Amino acid sequence: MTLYEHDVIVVGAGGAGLRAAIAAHESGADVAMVTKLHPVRSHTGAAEGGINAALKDGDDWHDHAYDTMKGSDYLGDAPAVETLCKDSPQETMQLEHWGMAFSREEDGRVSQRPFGGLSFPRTTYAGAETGHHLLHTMYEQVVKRGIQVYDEQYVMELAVTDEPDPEDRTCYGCIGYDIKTGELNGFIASGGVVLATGGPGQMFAHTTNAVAQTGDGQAMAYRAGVPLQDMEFVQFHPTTLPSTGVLISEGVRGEGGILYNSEGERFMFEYGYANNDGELASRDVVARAEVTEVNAGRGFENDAVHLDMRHLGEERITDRLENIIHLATDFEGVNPLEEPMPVKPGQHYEMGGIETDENGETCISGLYAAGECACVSVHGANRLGGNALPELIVFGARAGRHAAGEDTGTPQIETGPSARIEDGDVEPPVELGAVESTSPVADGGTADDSPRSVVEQTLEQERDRVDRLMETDGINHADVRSDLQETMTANVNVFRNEDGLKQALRDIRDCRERYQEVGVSDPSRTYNTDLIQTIETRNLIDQAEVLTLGALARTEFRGAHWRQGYQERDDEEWLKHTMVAWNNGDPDLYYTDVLLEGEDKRYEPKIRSY
Amino acid sequence: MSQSYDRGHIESFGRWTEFSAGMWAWVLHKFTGWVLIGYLFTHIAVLSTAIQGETMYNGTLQGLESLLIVRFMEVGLLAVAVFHILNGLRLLFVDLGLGLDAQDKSFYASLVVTGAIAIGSIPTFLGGF
Amino acid sequence: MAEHYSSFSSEDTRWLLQRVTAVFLVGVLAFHFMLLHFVHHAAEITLAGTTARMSQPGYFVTMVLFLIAATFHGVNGVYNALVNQGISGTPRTVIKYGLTIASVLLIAQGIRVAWVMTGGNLI
Amino acid sequence: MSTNVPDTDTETHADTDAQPAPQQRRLAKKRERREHSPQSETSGDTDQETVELKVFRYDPEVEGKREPRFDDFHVPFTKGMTVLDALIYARDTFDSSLTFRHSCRQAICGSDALFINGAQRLGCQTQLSDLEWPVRIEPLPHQEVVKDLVVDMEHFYEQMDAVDPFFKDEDVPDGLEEQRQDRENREKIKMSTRCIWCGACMSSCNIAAGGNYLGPAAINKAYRFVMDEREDGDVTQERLETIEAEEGVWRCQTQFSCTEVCPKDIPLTEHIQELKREAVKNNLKFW
Repeated sequence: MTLYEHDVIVVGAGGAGLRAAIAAHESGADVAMVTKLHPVRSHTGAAEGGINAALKDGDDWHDHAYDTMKGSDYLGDAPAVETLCKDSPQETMQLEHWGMAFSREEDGRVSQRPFGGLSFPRTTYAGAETGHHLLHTMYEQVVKRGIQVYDEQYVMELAVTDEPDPEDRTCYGCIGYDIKTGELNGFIASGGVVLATGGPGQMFAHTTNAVAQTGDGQAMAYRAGVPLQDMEFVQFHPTTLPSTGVLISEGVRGEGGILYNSEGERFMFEYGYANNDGELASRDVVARAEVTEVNAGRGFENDAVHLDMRHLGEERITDRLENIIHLATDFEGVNPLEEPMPVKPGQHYEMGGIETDENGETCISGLYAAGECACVSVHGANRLGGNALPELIVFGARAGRHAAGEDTGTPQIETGPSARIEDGDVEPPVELGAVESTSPVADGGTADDSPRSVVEQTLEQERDRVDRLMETDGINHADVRSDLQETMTANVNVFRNEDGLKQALRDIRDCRERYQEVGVSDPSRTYNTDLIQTIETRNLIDQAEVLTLGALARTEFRGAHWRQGYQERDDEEWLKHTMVAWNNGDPDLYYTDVLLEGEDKRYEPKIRSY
Repeated sequence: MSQSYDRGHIESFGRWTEFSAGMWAWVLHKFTGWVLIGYLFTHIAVLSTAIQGETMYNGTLQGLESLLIVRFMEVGLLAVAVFHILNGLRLLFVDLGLGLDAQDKSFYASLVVTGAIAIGSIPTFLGGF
Repeated sequence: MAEHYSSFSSEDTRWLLQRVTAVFLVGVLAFHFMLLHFVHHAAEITLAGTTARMSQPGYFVTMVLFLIAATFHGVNGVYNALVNQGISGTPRTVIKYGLTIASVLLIAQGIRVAWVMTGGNLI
Repeated sequence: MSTNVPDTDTETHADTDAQPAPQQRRLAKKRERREHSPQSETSGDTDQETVELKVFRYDPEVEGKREPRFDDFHVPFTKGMTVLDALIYARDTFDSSLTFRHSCRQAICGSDALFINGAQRLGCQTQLSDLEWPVRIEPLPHQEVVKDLVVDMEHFYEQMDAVDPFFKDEDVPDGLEEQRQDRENREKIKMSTRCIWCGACMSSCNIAAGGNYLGPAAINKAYRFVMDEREDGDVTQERLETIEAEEGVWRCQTQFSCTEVCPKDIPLTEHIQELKREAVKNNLKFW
């Protein structure tokens, strides 16, 4: 056991974490990054599309903000959206100044391309591997600055004081489990802890997300008392490979790829899902059409439909979609030049997350969140392509600076229980939250509020938890996790109805109860992935419950959230953010206002149609 | 090139059979190189008999040449030298950045040409015996 | 950050020389082989013939350069091979000087032999 | 289901007697499950093809795994299945202590470079149908094994750090002004920027093995910056000095093993050769 002390601790080393660490370092703080992977293994590297930034003549951040608000189906908060759009150009150029290999125009300036839902071609990109370049460029800057990185160190829990009201609590650090040695370490942060742990895609059986995407930060913040916001809004991507979930870019359909069902019909037209746009309709529309076809018995093996691009000709395919050939061959064993690719919708992005303000701060002082794990909120009910990467760098930087003690302005978004406008009104079919008071994860923390003792006591508690998991002669977490993933995929997918969501809550409860009996079979303290995954599974259960509860309550169709029997967006009743607080093991559903009032105008909800 | 970690018998399991063309080329180039430098020293030593006079020189050379084994070794030497030259040319092209995509093919070609020249030279070397 | 790697500036010179000598050797070695195995059969070589050839200044100079190039190429190659095997520290220094001395001796002896072979007839 | 080397079994039993650790009991149960799993009855099961994996096992901490060994796993084969999929199946179904790094499953995080049937490949990128069966899976050669298929990457990361792997130009324009870069120049560095730090190249190189040679990945990283026209001459000069130092480019023996195993098809040997020529050109100027 070792105690490490730094001004700012950044948990997670993807795009948001790296940016936060650099920003805090530039503000003069002593920063350390703690990550369960090595930074370059982070899933930011898999992002393909690009970075939306109003950089060029003729473009304006106001237009970017308008597009984003519209795309969010008016569930984005205007102050957050405007911050994103205003800061993005500077942050994007910062990446260029750090040497990022953007694609270029003839005149040597960075290229921008059009993207769905944008009124101007403002997506700055580096080939079809923008995320990879962004991740590596920022890691390079971390190396340059000599920022301390504790890699392969799994953060298990936050060290937070235990006042009754989360808004009075303070976060003093976190507990890391050194994966290589099995040692538990305490990290004391005098300035703040920035969570940048990414999304919880692994709660679904079929996802484009990495195996490491278990939303650990969200679950930890949730149990420490920070509400999770708008978790029911999950983006499903319509074209992922069935056996692995690897993403087949929208570019295939953009170039003219066609979707067929097992009867050889071009169903996007023949069944009237999208008679104007066909395959190029928005992601949620295509995803729902595919599932409808499969459910009607017109699908292929593995619930897939076929995406055919052979008619484009080998020359054009190799020229513009070369990486698709590699992806389909390597990950599906299908040569797309010879046969159609099987595809199906897969979980892609979690719009919701840890409730924060524009500075990335949560209602617990000293606790920040940025990136996919956070919900500022800029994506609302649906994220536009190219808006995820700017979120990482804009809010990563702001959170880092604020945690390092810089003044980044007074936030307009209110966080924590005091932002509550109304209570949730939904009857879950089973009890939610902690199974028993002595659950392996205690929430809150400890009364003695010296940072060191808060961290030390949390460390003790986590040591007990590890010991218990190691000693329990129980079931394998993988069984629990796969049941959770199956029920989420079956019931909380692109189509949602009341019965299914209730069934999912029952199944989640069942998982929770069975989780009480999990044990780690691998007796080794060296690189025990069994243990890490067992802890991750607990995190997934907590988040799946929040997501499903929010989805059950929201009886409308907004953005990515589709509900049977409620086929309209209902601004009268539902123009509000879903919040779920852990509430010491007894989850509490409530709602907060959506801020539509921008700097100099109000974003009036309009029909979202493209 | 020492192993930093001993994986016991498992470490050496099948490694050599998994060498690729470029690695074999490297191994053979080193090997032929060692042979040639060895020959260079021997060669100068043999020629040094010239210092002791004509009889000694001619006697040594003809004495050696009358041994069948030496004639065969000469064929071997030719093969070794030809391979070293051909692969050396291949490496020079690689250094110039030419034909990198065909580096394995050029290695196989070196082997084939070496074999052909060596076989073709047998009559000359063994002739007049 | 590369401070722990000691700079060894002769390395690129040696690398280049190894290539230059290689090109030279390819030509001369082919000539040598053709002349002494195919034109004149090795078994028929006598000191008289050798002396006749060696007495031509062009041939003499070529053979001396041939010797120097071959020695450098070979000995440098051996040294590189040993370095790549991971030899370092004292053994490496010993080998370096050992090989240098061997080269010098070889070249000296070679030139001496070549001189004798001219039989004093070098024009 | 064939099982571990027999003596391991007896060892485990002896262990259980001496100290009835729950883990040991669970491991034993798992082994039993493995024996009785339907997959083991390959002969009776005609429509389900199974692939046999021979997986390297080692754990310095666990009795019976201290001596490296190979374990066999029989995994039901499905179309499109990759080596990583099979490993995950084996871990989740038969033995949860089977340890390997993996994350993105799409060849971008570089976690799962393994030694598969005698070649360095990414587990996620390798189709079982392209391999000879049984499939032998080992940790990357020439690196210390931490446990099972996990190797210590420290040395690799150190080598990467040794080339100053970051953009060094301090003279950047202000604000929203970008540094111009020709399309051609961007194209020139494109392949070199694709490196995912998987370490396959380093493991395949017998010069890098055990020594201090910078290795293909680090030199490629240097190439990425040397060739980038946005960095100015002084910086390029410094970089060339680093890569032509003793453990730099001159150690490359052009064996092409790195180029052959690179999962991102980076022409590593070509890049190293180009840097050699750059270095020579650079020094010729001062002659």
